Amino acid sequence: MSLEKSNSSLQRNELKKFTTARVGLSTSGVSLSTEEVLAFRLAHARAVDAVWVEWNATSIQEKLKSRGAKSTIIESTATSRLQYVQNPLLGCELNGQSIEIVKAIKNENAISIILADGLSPKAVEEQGCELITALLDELRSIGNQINPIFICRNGRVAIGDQLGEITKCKIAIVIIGERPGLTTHQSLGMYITANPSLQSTNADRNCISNIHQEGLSIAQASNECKMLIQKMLKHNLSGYRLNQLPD
Amino acid sequence: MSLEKSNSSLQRNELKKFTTARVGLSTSGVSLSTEEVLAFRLAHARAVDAVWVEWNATSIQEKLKSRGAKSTIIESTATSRLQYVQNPLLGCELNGQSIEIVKAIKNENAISIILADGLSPKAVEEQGCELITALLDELRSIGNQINPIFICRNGRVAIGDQLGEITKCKIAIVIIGERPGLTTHQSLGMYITANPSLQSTNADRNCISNIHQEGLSIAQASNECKMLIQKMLKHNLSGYRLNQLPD
Amino acid sequence: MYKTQISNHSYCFESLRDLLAKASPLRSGDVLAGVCASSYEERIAAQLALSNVPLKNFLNEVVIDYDKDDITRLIIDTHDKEAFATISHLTVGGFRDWLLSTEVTNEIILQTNKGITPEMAAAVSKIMSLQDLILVAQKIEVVSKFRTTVGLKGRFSTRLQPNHPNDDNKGIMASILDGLLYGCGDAVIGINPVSDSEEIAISILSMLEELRLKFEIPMQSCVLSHYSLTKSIANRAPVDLLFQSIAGTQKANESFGVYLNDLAEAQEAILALKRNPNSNQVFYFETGQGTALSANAHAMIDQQTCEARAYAVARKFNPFLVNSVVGFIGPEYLFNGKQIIRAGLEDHFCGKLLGLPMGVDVCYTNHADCDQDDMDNLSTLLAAANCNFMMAVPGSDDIMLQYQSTSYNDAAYLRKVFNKKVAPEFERWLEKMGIQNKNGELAFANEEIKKLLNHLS
Amino acid sequence: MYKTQISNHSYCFESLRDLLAKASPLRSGDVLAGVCASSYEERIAAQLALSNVPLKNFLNEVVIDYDKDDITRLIIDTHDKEAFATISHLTVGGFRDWLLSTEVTNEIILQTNKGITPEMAAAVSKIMSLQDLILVAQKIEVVSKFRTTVGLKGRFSTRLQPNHPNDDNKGIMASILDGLLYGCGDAVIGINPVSDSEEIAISILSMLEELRLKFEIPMQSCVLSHYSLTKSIANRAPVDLLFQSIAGTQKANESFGVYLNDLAEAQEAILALKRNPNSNQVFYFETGQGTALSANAHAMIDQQTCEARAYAVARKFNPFLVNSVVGFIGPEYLFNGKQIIRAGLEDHFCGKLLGLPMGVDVCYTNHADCDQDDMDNLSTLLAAANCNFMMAVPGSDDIMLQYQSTSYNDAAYLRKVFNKKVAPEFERWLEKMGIQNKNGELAFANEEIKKLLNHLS
Ligand code: B12
Ligand code: B12
Repeated sequence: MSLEKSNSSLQRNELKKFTTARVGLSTSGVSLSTEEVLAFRLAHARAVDAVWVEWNATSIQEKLKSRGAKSTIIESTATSRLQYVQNPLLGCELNGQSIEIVKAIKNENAISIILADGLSPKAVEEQGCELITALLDELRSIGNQINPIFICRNGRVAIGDQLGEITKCKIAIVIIGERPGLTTHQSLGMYITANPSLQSTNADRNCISNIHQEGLSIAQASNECKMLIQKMLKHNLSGYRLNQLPD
Repeated sequence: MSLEKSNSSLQRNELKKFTTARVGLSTSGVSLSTEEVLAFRLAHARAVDAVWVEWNATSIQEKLKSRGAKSTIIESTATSRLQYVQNPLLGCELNGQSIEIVKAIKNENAISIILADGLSPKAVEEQGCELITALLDELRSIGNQINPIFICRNGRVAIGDQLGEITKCKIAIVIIGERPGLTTHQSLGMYITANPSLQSTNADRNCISNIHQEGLSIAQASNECKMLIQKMLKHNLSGYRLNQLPD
Repeated sequence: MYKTQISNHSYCFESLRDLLAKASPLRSGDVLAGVCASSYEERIAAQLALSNVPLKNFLNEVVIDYDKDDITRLIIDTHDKEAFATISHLTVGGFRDWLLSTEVTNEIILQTNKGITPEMAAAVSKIMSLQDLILVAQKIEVVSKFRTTVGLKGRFSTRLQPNHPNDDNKGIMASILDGLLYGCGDAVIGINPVSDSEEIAISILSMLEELRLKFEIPMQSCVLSHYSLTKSIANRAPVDLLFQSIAGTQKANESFGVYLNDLAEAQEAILALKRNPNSNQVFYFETGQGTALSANAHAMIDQQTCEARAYAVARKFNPFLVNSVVGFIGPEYLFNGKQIIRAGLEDHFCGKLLGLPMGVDVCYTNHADCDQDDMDNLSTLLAAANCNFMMAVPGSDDIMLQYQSTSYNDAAYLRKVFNKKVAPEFERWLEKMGIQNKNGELAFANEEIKKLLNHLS
Repeated sequence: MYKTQISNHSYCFESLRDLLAKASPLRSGDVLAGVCASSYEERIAAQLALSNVPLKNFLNEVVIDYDKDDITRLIIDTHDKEAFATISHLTVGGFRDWLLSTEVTNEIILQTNKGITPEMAAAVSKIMSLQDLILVAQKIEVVSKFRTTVGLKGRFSTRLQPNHPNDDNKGIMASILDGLLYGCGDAVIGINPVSDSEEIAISILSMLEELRLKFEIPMQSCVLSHYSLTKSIANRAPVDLLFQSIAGTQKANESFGVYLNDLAEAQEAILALKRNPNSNQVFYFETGQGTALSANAHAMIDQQTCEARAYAVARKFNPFLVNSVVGFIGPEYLFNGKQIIRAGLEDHFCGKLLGLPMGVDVCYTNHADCDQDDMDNLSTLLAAANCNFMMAVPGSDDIMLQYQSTSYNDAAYLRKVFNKKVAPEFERWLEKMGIQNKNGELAFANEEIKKLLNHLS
């Protein structure tokens, strides 16, 4: 930011122009005004609801199909949202049927893209297909084969590791609904792991986060993802150790 | 208490001699010592458990039988302890079957004794039969007929009102497990209502409470109960209005 | 009919009573009564609608009919239009902002409070956060006087509650002495007799009077019998204070044997004894969310609004102490620590806002989902909010009422963490006795104290 | 093998690790890990057994093998026998009594803390009540220094957290200016960049440096990137503080890309910049119960003991700030407000007891059973406990990390209710700028403030 001087004087409430953060709020005494407090509570009620939405995987599959992308639906071992939220490990494991589905797609040099509901199913429903389309466009230049998209219900980031272990794919990209906030429930995260396996930890992956209208654009995100993957393929590495290397 | 002077000087921890209350506790700084704190927590764990015990009504019936008292088992509409605790109104109503049982015992001038688990089933199991025996002894001199004892599962004090409405009895005595405390779970309460009916409220009854080893003795309690009932019969009244009258 | 539109869902609330209930933070009693909101969003919708209701509306739309309920009549008939003028232009939401604003000081609130009805207080408390309830209550100073002065800023008093399961006088005295050694009892030494016998009440009061006179303790005593009993022993016993439990509907009070006229008569009888040297305050009231519902007399009003309405009864009789016994009845009304904590802060706030000398019995029963941590929590928050007084029960365990409340040690903890002192008259006495030094530190054993302990031997 | 006999039931605990886990107050993470007590009575039995364990035992029986875990080695190898001498005769229960006793002052605790291991701290905290955690923490004063002095009694600082979902510099600056107008930011102005690009981190730090120099603000700044990134930009950017998240087992740290040697190297690099005029403290650490378990690296240790072990890592590097982000991850570790509140007070207590300058991020996510009332609650209790600092997030809503923390207004509320001031250097600056008057009251708009706002336009 270049901090040019100017004589126009700003009011506190005009700070809102620069950010979606809750700045310049109206107050009474040191406290927030009733209006702000109730607006906050309403946002909270709605963010809480966003966590518990059961998503519609087949409608996502159809959307993807209409955009020309093949996909297959898989599931973690968490059988309900409540289980999913209370026991993260369940969301890191494929259920029996899904393991079979995935086994059929073994493909050593491919890139796997997993689209998981995560903590905000709505984020994926509302933005997921667009991100996938943009990403597929970007990845074309890389040359590696791309597996059909895995649409994963009640999935966590680490489910990509098991999928990698089975398919032996080169790269796993988990696109996941980040936990919903008060200001948006649309945020997506991308977690990218090279040579994903059950030995992978978070230190072995990279992350691109806050993909939504007020955050990182879909175009930027997919472009960054491509560049990361290129670097990963070059060094056959991802995560913490990759970051230590010069670009 | 006569407060005779004496030169023997008492230590704080000797206060324990006079009461079961937690007096003269050991401390560190202004706080209770670890020993006291943990003893308290253990007592709490056990008092909590006492609430949730499912009692054995038939074993009480047998005990009463062995003491020569006839009884019959009835139930409120609360079907579990959890329902009972969360919704007190359920404990104030007889279930369908019990209504039929009670209907068969219509008896206008009689005294009904209801033995209910209340919030401490164990209190009734451990002390109930003894109290009933003592009470029956005392009541003999009154002359009114006494219905078979109603052993009532998941009952509240007000269930005596419905029972009164149906049986048209003159007096209902509800003997009930008072909520368990940290120091005892054995405390019983007696709630006595003249002309009990669905119109009765707490203002219309009298109460004798804290019947247990460290509190009111069973002998005292049953004697007080008799005297109360005599007064009730004399004035055809109980509760608040009865108390306004001279003895 | 009140409405809020949220996205494309429109929420309707049929009456002010309905709106108040649906705007209430979640609690089990309102669920039991079937009056609460059916979702979190509906609750906030109700709060939004409520925040737009002008305070004036509360004078026209009552929650129980004027004809059917003497508390409604009391509220409407004693409403002070002049005091109300300051806030008459505000909505409920504006009222919250007004209370929080820096310009609105203790003095202004005290001048306004006769213009505030219980329902207005309940309404604004429903849209306030925990922090608001603390911040506003902290600035309100309601002082009451008997032999001690209770409620001064920087002070924190206790009711010593030395109950015994058989009303044994020595047992009661043992608890009292232990409590005095912790500096407790400056609000009142109040005993709940197990029995409802007049003789026992007289004997307890006489024992306390002897103690008071012998050691020249600036204190007042009380038996928590039914007020009708206390009234009837007034000329045979040293009665300082008249106790009664009250609730927020006429029907609930009747189930307690409480009638407004009778309360007034009893008050006259006690005032005639002229035992309060410093004011006309002779009442000690207890209340608590859920009492009306527990008597099935809540008239579909939510329990917190009922509670605030009980304060109208209290306010009429200019009490020395009012105490919300917040977790006393059980989980059917306040399910767990969270609900008890919020309710305690609401009651304290509403009571103070209405001008009452509020204390809170921070407590729970063994059938509730609650433990000592929740009690430490609420008592600490209330101390931050300048609560006038709390209970002091030996080791937190009331062996007669069978529940857990704050202890002698809790009181000492709160005084230490918040650097608070007991009532000034009592402070001087504690120092004189050597129970406490000039820094307010307790001395658990010394020569003077032995005198006190010898009282028992 | 440890044992407690209760009536005719005998409870056995196979190891100190098992005993610690079973003695832990109920929390969802320990349930998930399968390490917690199976009933309330078993939990108390474990607490009873634990209270009888001599502190000495903790030096012989470790919770993860010395050979397998570098934190265990750190704890054992750096244990200060001399400092330990004061408490070496005590059991865990005796240690609690010792901490609560009037004679044990801040000075004594500070002299002893290098003799206290994380497991001892965790153990004693498990048998302490909420009130104990507050009372002891309140007396411990851990002061740390950079351009401001943080942790003095009567003071309360904040980390301004002006995150933006696209790392937009103007967006970040807007939040910073708003926060400064509330007197926030005296602990640190710390930004979590969304991106892990070095350029963005440098750009943010440069912008903060410009602000600091232009307005002569006594402040320090930080980007909360991975420490390896921060280290690598050290000679291209004005790096005040080195940030890193840490956990309580070697394996968990490795999953974070954290190695003790690398941390030490990074520390050297930042110390070489010599930007801290007042001390060698250049680290800002974050921790939180559940992190080890979330990496499946908890080694069957309960989450609170793991948390305390993370403090061993922090302590080694003499940090300027340590922050437990208590409700950050979610309900799988701390289910609801009650669990978050207790955990926050435990972490604060354990950290301080181990000699760390502790702050707490009082926070929750939208998948937890928690709301603003719980946050008001915990922040108020922590202020009573003399917590060094908390977060200050615009309107409580972190629009990038997607969770709710304490706000600018919360900070102002706490300063008001507890009559606390910001760090002394920052206080003088606020007064100079006219943001705050001599009484510590905020002036939300005046001429001087416009200068600051103009920085953005
Ligand atoms: C809880 C309780 C209350 C609650 C009752 C609400 C509820 N839903 O539970 C509240 C706070 C409203 C209450 C009020 C009063 N109570 Co009360 N209460 C108790 C307590 C602590 C526990 C009762 C219990 O466990 N019952 C067992 C459960 C399973 O039964 P329940 O059907 O759920 O509960 C009913 C009864 O408890 C009844 N009840 C409660 N108190 C009283 C008092 C009297 C006189 C009567 C007739 C009925 C009654 O109301 C409940 C709902 O119907 C007892 C002490 C004890 N250790 O038992 C004192 C106790 C029974 N109460 C007592 C008193 C004095 C009162 C008051 C008269 C005080 C006053 N001055 O206003 C008032 C008014 C009572 C009335 N007429 O309704 C005395 C009775 C003394 C006596 N021998 O007569 C006791 C023994 C405590 C004491 N020593 O002070 N009480
Ligand atoms: C929760 C969270 C954490 C938790 C994760 C524990 C858990 N069980 O959830 C904790 C506190 C441990 C954490 C730690 C860190 N985090 Co983090 N975290 C988040 C957060 C707020 C939400 C993630 C989410 O919702 N995931 C979706 C759910 C459904 O997936 P999940 O499978 O349940 O969660 C997994 C991932 O979230 C993953 N994860 C979390 N953080 C990070 C960071 C990196 C680099 C990677 C690869 C993975 C990862 O760990 C979880 C368990 O496997 C995001 C911000 C956001 N808005 O999303 C930042 C975020 C992802 N984290 C971030 C960072 C920098 C870190 C740290 C590296 C900080 C540090 N300096 O140490 C550490 C270490 C991460 C690691 N290697 O493990 C950055 C990533 C920036 C980037 N572009 O690389 C983000 C975007 C926040 C930020 N801008 O600062 N984090």
